Amino acid sequence: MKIKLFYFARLKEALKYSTEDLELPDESMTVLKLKAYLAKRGDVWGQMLMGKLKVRAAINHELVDDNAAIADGDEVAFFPPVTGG
Amino acid sequence: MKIKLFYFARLKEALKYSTEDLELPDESMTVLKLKAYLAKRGDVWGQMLMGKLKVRAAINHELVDDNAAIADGDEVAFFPPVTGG
Amino acid sequence: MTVRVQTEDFDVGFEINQFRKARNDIGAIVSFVGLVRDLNDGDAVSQLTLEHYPGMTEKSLAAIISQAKARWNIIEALIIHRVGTLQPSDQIVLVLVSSAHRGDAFAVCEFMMDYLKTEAPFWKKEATPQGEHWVEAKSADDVARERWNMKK
Amino acid sequence: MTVRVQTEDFDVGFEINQFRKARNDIGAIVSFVGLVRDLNDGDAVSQLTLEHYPGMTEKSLAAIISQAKARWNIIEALIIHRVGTLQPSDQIVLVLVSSAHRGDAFAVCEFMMDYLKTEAPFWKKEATPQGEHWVEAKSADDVARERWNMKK
Repeated sequence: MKIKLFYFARLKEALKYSTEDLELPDESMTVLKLKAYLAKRGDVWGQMLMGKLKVRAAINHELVDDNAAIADGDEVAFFPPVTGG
Repeated sequence: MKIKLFYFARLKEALKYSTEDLELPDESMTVLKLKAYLAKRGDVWGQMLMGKLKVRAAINHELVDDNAAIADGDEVAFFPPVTGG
Repeated sequence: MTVRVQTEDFDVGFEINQFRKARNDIGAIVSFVGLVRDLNDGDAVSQLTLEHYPGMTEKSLAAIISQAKARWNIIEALIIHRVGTLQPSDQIVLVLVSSAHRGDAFAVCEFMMDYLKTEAPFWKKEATPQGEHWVEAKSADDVARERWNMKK
Repeated sequence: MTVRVQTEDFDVGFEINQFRKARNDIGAIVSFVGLVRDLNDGDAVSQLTLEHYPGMTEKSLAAIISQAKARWNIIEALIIHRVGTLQPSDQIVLVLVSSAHRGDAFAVCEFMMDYLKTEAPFWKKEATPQGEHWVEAKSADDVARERWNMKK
């Protein structure tokens, strides 16, 4: 399946990615599995996505938790806890 | 003793007084005694000050209750519950 | 800490900018504006006249601000209350509060309105198709005020 | 019910007048303005940059308004949130709420700010004499938000 990924704030800076299109194996995918998949790209990916920092995720613009299922065509975003207002 | 009296809103309209200077017998005076004194002036005074309507009083610009003592030179005001804001 | 009783209208944006000009450590500004409604307790209101007790009014509004300052951390507070004759949708009152953090500004703005409604010597007279009448005080306003005696 | 994400500044007085023009049954308008403070967690702040997630931002702010409308009686609500680079004392966010009576307007304005602080995808980066850093989320904001789940 194909998904679109976005990174924001501290994650975007550290990963040096703001967005990417990703093709994933056609099997059941969750936010946590996706994090683990991306963490294999290297140290900084592991630190940012599976480390001590709190990471929030959104699927198609809705905040979700680690167990949320990801489907073909989804827009998935990773970012730190929000600090607006 | 001499006091200055003010009436506001519904009371002012009904009593047809907005302010007056009043000379009172030199004895201990309270808000309640003053109301009873003024009520003797006639029907409308009794109705407005000792009737069913809630009447608030202030001495020298401070809200007070019926037992508050009135002294020579005081400014005393009678008015309905406030409705600003 | 400013109190103004006036017939003229006010501009909330202007007053907010006055607060902002004075210092750079403000994190939150909360405003309350009370307006003339065209319907009150079922009566169509064409006009509202506000009477007050000059001298006591300013003193009671200043006392409300003092109580708020003793209880919460705020930077600045302003109350503007209009008197005279107003039309539906006209602005009646402004309570403006600035603080470092939003919790204090929200609490103080609401506290000041609840106290103003029950302590400041203003009286409203409404003009309706059935004639003019004085607005009755609402027990809900006493209840709103009493909450602040219970809260920490 | 309007949501705007913009780099431009806003004028609270202007927005209040837009609310007032539309109808005559508004009794209360409460506004919250968040400002850039020159000091945050002990650091001198010379500049603040706000990043957001276009698309999700507007959706989450609209969802906050929907939740408020389902729970309280309000007439109109507006959220303006600025993005880009701001200086101390600059306005960051406006939440404006109108209602017939003040209790609802106060509650909704504070509710919307508490939700915005914890749900809307904005991130702040501060410039200080020690360099730039991302602002950390505050647990106090989570606590403020949780209050609304407990209150009736």
